[in-house]
Amino acid sequence: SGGGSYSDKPANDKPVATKSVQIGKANIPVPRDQSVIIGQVEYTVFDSFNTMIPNGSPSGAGFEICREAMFYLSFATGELKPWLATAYKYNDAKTELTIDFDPKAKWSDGKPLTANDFKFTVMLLRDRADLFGGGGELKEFVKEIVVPNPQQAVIKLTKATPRFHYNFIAAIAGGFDILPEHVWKGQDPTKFKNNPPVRSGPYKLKQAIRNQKMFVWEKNPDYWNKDKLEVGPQYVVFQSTSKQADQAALAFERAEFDVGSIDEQHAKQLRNTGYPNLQTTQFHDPNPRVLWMNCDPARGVISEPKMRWAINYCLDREKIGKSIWPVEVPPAIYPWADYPTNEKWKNDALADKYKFEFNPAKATEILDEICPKNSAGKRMYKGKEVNLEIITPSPVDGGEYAIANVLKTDLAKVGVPATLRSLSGSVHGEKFERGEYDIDSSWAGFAMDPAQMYSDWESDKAQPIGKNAAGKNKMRFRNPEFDQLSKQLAAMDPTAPEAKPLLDKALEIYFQNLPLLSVIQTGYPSYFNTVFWTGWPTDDDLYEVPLNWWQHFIFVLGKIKPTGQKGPA
Amino acid sequence: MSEKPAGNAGERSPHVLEIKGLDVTYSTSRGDVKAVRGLDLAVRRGEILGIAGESGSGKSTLAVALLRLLKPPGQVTAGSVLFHPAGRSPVDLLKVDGEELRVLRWSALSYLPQGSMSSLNPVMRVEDQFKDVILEHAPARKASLGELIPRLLGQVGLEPRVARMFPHELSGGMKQRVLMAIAVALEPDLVIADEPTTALDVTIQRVILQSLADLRTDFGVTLMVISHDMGVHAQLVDRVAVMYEGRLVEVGDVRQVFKDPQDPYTQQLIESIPKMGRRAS
Amino acid sequence: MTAEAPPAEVVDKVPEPAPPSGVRAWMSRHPLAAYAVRRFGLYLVELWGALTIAFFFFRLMPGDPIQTLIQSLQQNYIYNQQASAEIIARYRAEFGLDGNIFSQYLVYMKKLILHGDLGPSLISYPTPAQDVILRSLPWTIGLLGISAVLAWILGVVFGAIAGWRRGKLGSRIMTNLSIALSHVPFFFVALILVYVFAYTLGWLPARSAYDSNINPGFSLDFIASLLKYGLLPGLSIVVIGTFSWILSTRMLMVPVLGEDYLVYAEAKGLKPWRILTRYALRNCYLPQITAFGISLGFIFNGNVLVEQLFNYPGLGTTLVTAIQQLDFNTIMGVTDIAIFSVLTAVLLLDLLLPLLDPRVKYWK
Amino acid sequence: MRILTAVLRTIRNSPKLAIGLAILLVMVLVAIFSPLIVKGIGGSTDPLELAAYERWLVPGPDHLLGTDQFGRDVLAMVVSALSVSLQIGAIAGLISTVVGVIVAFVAGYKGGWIDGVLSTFTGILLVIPTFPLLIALSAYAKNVSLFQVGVMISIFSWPFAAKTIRAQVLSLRSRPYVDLARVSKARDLEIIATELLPNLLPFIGVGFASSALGAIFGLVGLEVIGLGPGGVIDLGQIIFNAINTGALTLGAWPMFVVPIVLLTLLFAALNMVNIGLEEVYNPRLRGVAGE
Amino acid sequence: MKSELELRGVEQRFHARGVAAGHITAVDDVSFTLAAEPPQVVSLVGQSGSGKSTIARNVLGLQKPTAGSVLYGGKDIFKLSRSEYDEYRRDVQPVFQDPYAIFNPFYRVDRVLWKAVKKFGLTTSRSKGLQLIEESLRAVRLEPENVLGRYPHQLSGGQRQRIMLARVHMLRPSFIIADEPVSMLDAQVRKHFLDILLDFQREHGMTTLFITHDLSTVYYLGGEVMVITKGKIVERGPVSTVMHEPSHPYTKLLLDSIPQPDPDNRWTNRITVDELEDQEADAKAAAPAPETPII
Ligand SMILES: Nc1ncnc2c1ncn2[C@@H]1O[C@H](COP(=O)(O)OP(=O)(O)OP(=O)(O)O)[C@@H](O)[C@H]1O
Ligand SMILES: Nc1ncnc2c1ncn2[C@@H]1O[C@H](COP(=O)(O)OP(=O)(O)OP(=O)(O)O)[C@@H](O)[C@H]1O
Ligand SMILES: [Mg+2]
Ligand SMILES: [Mg+2]
Repeated sequence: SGGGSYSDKPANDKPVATKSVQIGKANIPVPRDQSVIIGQVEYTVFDSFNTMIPNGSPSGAGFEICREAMFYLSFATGELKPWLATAYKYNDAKTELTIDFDPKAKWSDGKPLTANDFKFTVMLLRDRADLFGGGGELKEFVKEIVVPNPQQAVIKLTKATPRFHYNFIAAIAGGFDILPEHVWKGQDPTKFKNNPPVRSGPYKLKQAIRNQKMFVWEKNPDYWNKDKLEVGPQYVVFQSTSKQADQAALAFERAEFDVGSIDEQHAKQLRNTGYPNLQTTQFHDPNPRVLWMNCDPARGVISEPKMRWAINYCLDREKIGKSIWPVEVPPAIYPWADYPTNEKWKNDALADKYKFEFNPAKATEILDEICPKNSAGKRMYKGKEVNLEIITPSPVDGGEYAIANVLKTDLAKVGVPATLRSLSGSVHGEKFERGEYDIDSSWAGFAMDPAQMYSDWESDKAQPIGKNAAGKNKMRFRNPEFDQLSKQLAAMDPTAPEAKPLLDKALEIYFQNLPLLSVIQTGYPSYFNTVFWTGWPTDDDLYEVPLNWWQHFIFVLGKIKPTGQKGPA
Repeated sequence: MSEKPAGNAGERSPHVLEIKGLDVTYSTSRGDVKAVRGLDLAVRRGEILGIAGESGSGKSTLAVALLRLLKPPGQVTAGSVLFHPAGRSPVDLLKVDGEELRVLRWSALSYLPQGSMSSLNPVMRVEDQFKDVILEHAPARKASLGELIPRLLGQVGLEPRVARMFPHELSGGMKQRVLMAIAVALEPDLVIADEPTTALDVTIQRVILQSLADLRTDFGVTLMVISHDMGVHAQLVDRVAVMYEGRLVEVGDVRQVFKDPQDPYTQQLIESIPKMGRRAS
Repeated sequence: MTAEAPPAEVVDKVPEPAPPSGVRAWMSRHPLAAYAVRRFGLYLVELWGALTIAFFFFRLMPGDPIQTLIQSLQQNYIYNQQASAEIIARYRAEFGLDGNIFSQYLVYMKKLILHGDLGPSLISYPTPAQDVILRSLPWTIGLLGISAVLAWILGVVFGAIAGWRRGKLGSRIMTNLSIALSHVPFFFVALILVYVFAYTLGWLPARSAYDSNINPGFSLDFIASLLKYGLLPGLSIVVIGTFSWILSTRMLMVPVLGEDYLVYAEAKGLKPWRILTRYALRNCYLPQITAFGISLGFIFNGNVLVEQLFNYPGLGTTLVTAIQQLDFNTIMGVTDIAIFSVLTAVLLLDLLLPLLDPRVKYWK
Repeated sequence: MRILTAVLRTIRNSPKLAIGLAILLVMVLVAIFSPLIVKGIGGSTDPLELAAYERWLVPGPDHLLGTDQFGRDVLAMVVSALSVSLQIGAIAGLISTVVGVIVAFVAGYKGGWIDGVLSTFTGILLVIPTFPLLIALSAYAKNVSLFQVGVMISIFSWPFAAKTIRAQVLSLRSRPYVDLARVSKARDLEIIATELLPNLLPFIGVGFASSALGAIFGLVGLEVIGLGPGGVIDLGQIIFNAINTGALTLGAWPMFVVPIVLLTLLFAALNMVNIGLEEVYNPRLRGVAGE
Repeated sequence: MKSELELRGVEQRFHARGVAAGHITAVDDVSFTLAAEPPQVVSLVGQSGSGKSTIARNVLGLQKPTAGSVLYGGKDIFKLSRSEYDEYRRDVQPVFQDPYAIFNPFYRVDRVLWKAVKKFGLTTSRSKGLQLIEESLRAVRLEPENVLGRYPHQLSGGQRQRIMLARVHMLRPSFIIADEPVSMLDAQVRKHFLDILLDFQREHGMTTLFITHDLSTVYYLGGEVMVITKGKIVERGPVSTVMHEPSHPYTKLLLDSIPQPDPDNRWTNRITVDELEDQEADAKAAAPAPETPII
């Protein structure tokens, strides 16, 4: 059909000539050849780096390269890198966690970073549930913290847990942010802006320019950990990209950005027209896209596991991965990302036994059994017409909306009508938390191990429809056997060999019941421009998570090298 | 038609205006309406000529055609209108155009519209409406404007303060007199007045008619007064032209027309005038 | 007529009415002042009404901004915890969302009127919404205000000409062009302009408000940079704005052309330009002034998108950001400011109009 | 029959009106038959289904306007979007015109305190900037139906109609022909319907057209920042997709140009009808009609 | 049994800001009676703004007086029962002042006539109706084919006014309230029209309240006359008495202002009307502002 796609190679199949890059003048206040420019989202806050109040430190503005984690877990390599902390250790009863800190560590203002700062931060958050990041697990588990010496903190826990250290590992974006006690002490944590921020990372804030929607970070000359990390660029500029994809893509093409600021379609076009400086690196989001299925009997047919299987058979994962998601991504079977670190949770035999396939015929078969059509051709369940309510927080035509839309179309073909609603923010949140939906097309929550995730699905956390689930068991899944397994796993190191059979059992119950349907692995490719900098992570050499809004990005900045290209006058 | 010169000595033609075979047609969706047909008329210099005729007989059409203000769908389909401005060469009013026509206007040929609310620009002071026409055609008089305007206003019986007023602050009669003053500001050869008193009260009508007569005396202008009111003609004009269905049926001295109408239509017209038994006072 | 009426009868003269007293007397002695007072009273009523409607409109909408906030933060992976009841309570109070809606209303209005305080913004917490708005207002006034005024002037002048020279080829082209283009969305023109001047020719920048190498200040460089960066967005507003003003001016102009005073002016032999400006235009541009006052409010409407497209740091961008994050205080603040400025503009125009047009009687 | 000839005559008198109506008619026909057209385009597949075809196909014999980022046929999208846009315009235009006309007539004809209250209320609604409210509304209720969007938009657009029409009613109600109708035993409603309404048709037409345009444009505006109603494709959404996906630099011009041209045509057509009506019904303009 | 129209102490005030009193009194304590038997012509003369049209509107029930009452058959016309109201409407019909605005520009002129036919049930058949209309048109010297099917703006003022006369001719009410019906007509048509009115009086027994500022018309009509100025009736009586021996100075001034259609009898003296001008200007100032509403 037709003449192919807009982004295709020229039709005559000759190898495309390499294009020369026309370098544009980036709108930045620092020398171009010493700067990495990163295209990012729209920023609104430029003067607050207090992450405990709303919108302090907008995500993606580069604060991640200013602060550091205690441990870095790289999902790209599976490596756990001690950083501010050098080691953690539980006592045998798992009621005490001891963390050692690097004696070299110091803040950007020269003061040493010690276990006291850590204690200060943990205690602040433990006691102030009205702060973001406050309360929660810290409140639940921390009894007290003892600092025997400045390089060691001993956390006394209120109850045994093998997972409390998860809180201090930077695995995905976000993570625990140790505050310098000498800066924060005596400040009102709900008002203090901490501008410019004092942290320990390799970069310091040079300038935040509101009218240019730009943050300029400058290399910290006194960085404490130069032995392990020597970052290349003198400056890193985070800037909001244009809302117009045209303009954004053009800016990338002209090397006005080194990272981001382009979408897959334009990238494809650049590739196919011989643009020499585009480096695309695939990396999957920690959350596969999923469909949450409401298991509460009050919702009718959706509470039947068979119904959920019928829906599963109507889900064309191949098509969604190939034609709906902006980049081609593999289907997801397990409700976690396909990271190497997650390999150990899989069980292919089970996956084979409960095979996910697109099979409308099978779906019809099941449907005819549980909700046969009446004389008017409508499917009836317990005397009521079947009609599914699908909601999604994604905007219309956003990825998750489109996924739901595909499902909706295919469901219609097997006689299951559905309404699809894109709801924003709190409206979605409320409906979702209160269980007022049949299917919710969004993403799975992140967990370091399946047991952590399963603990949220326990029956006692299932609220009746209409009552806020407070983030737990939003699908109202109830299974006593599963609860049993989850409770056992909670007290166990998930990597221990005795945990594996329990995990498999739980996984089988998950497969049988499908309280959520994983759809696809979420591909967010990173786009790098090699005009000014080389050495970016690639698919072949994925030495680090390539996402610039993760804290791991400092390691990328430690790897890249200038090409020597000078910016335009 | 009598050809006795009535204008000032020394003018080349005794006539200010010679209309020959004028045809004006309105084309409507229901066919053409001939509003003026084959009209021949000469206006003598210095006279007051009345145009009488029943409603719809084409009086206004004649006026706008002469003034070249005819707008589509009206159209002059035949004829010529020879105009003899004092001190200038005669022109065919139907042929001039653009700048030539513009220059001719007011300084030679001016117009006294019906004294309706709407002929004065509502957002300009009276004096400005004098000024713009005077400065347009006689910029030399700029210096004397200060006394010229009050004098003109005085001529029509208005106080100088009227100059500072806006049209909506004036009564109908005052407006009409302002229009009269503007009409003669440049001492034109010919003033065409279309129903100058129709919209006014009798009392004011009388004052306006008096002032119109004064205009001729004071400025020596030639006046063409259109009215359907035979009383107006009787009181004001020297000669009357009677129109009927677009045609001129009779032209003559006002006394002759009233006392001894020739045309049967004119006879009918005169007869139908309501007569009062006597004059009050 | 009754038979018993005498043949002629002179009716007695009526006694003079008693001189009026009190407020009414004062009003009739100072009609302009009385009008101003009345008009100002109406202004206050309208201001109050509009602000109230806007308030209830936003407050009665479904959904909970605090929940929204927390959700959006969670989506950004910043917090892996659920919002605690403490957080919710705390921000509910801070954003004036506690208590019943009428007490919320009273608190809101009190703060607004007494302190000009719109409450904290959410997009830029804890900066008060009024500061967030005031920060972006100058850009909007600078870019959109100037373009809107320019469009108005051009539109009225060309519209008048188009009406005046009805039927002439040039004016027909102009009219038809306006008919076709007056409603083309701004952003379409914006995109075309960007495509041509920024992408293809590369003459002008397509985003941001000035060169970040130059420090904002009162320097020649900075102003030059402002102009350079403002040209494309400004132009896109001017182009379309002009067309729609042309169209409406022409619509006003055409009936005026049928007025007797225009025929009279023509008979006076005035120069066409003078008739156009002093007679025709002067009688039809006044509604356009009022319309302009009202249209100011629409700067907040359509032109929002232009700022969006050009990443201009103005009110429109702020508004859209605020809306995307459901920052009520800021959205309401922008709405309030729009209401306030439009009403004030219209009030001033109304007070000025009698001076501009003698026909407008201020006591009407 | 007499009405028909009157309409025909009116159209004959104004080429603008005729052209405008013709364009509108074509569009309305396309809209009415859009399901059939869409079906015709797709054959056995639904051309509007996600991933119906490959993504981003260039225009060609199979896809006259190519396909979009989800592999939908752009021509089919445009056709059904036109129908949606027209619907929203018609709904909002109708509602706001009807409400506006009723308010205007009540206020203008009754006068007194009723007029005072209604006019003040109208004036208040008039100055509330609608765009933020609309955006806020749609941010919350993104999946409202087309009709609801129409209602939403008309909430804020009827005051415009009401205001202009009220001014006209005020000037018309004291016309002698109204008095004549009254002494001819016509009731208030009859006078409004037969004496005032026809003379207000151009104004009502203008009111309708501008509300309709306002609604269509408002929706496009919402779409352009990604806040349109769900479940339907309107022209604005196609434009939004084009902007959002950078179709211009991809070379996918139909996604961009076609809806804009259609919108422009629609606006132009409505405008021409307005101006045409104005010319035909305003006797003053008839007298000096020079075009 | 034919009824009487009676005005009893009618007063009409209009709000007017900008005048000292806050209002103007357009009609001030006016009383008179129009009897249907015997049919008569009563003229009301006065200058512009003296309140003539306002009285007409009061009588026609278009404007409720602020004080006093208009009685039809002894009953207040604003308090009539349904059937009485119908009768009143049928019996009291106007001919208005302004022939331009009396037609709805939207419709052909025929409509006014057809409406009368239909609303008052003159006939039910279309052909009869047309016949009636044509007859009435001819009676006012209009060729039906020249006016029927035309739009108002295609007719001259005189033609339009005559159509209104045809309407009254068709309806034949007991009372005609004619508000300056002839001011736009030329002498011939005017005379004819006045003759028709007199015919109506004689043949159809119609009583006319004839409002005019033109005394020659009044003279021609004969009957009774009332002179009004500033809303007050200052003089009333049989035409011949008032015309020959005017007692009020205003009446005298009016009489003196009529242009006599006799070139040999031109005015010799001059009159000045400054005081009138002032009056009129005052009235103007008090009138509502022209339609330039403040938005
Ligand atoms: N715009 C027009 N379109 C069509 N016919 C017209 C137009 N204007 C005037 N007429 C016709 O031309 C004829 C002459 O009209 P005109 O206005 O010149 O008469 P008039 O003598 O001034 O009458 P009146 O005393 O009523 O003003 C009439 O039959 C009228 O119907
Ligand atoms: N609706 C109204 N509101 C306010 N004032 C009015 C109104 N109608 C009439 N008037 C005033 O009442 C006075 C009498 O007006 P009216 O129309 O009755 O006079 P008229 O004698 O008919 O004058 P004309 O001969 O000009 O028709 C005038 O001063 C007029 O301005
Ligand atoms: Mg005439
Ligand atoms: Mg009157």
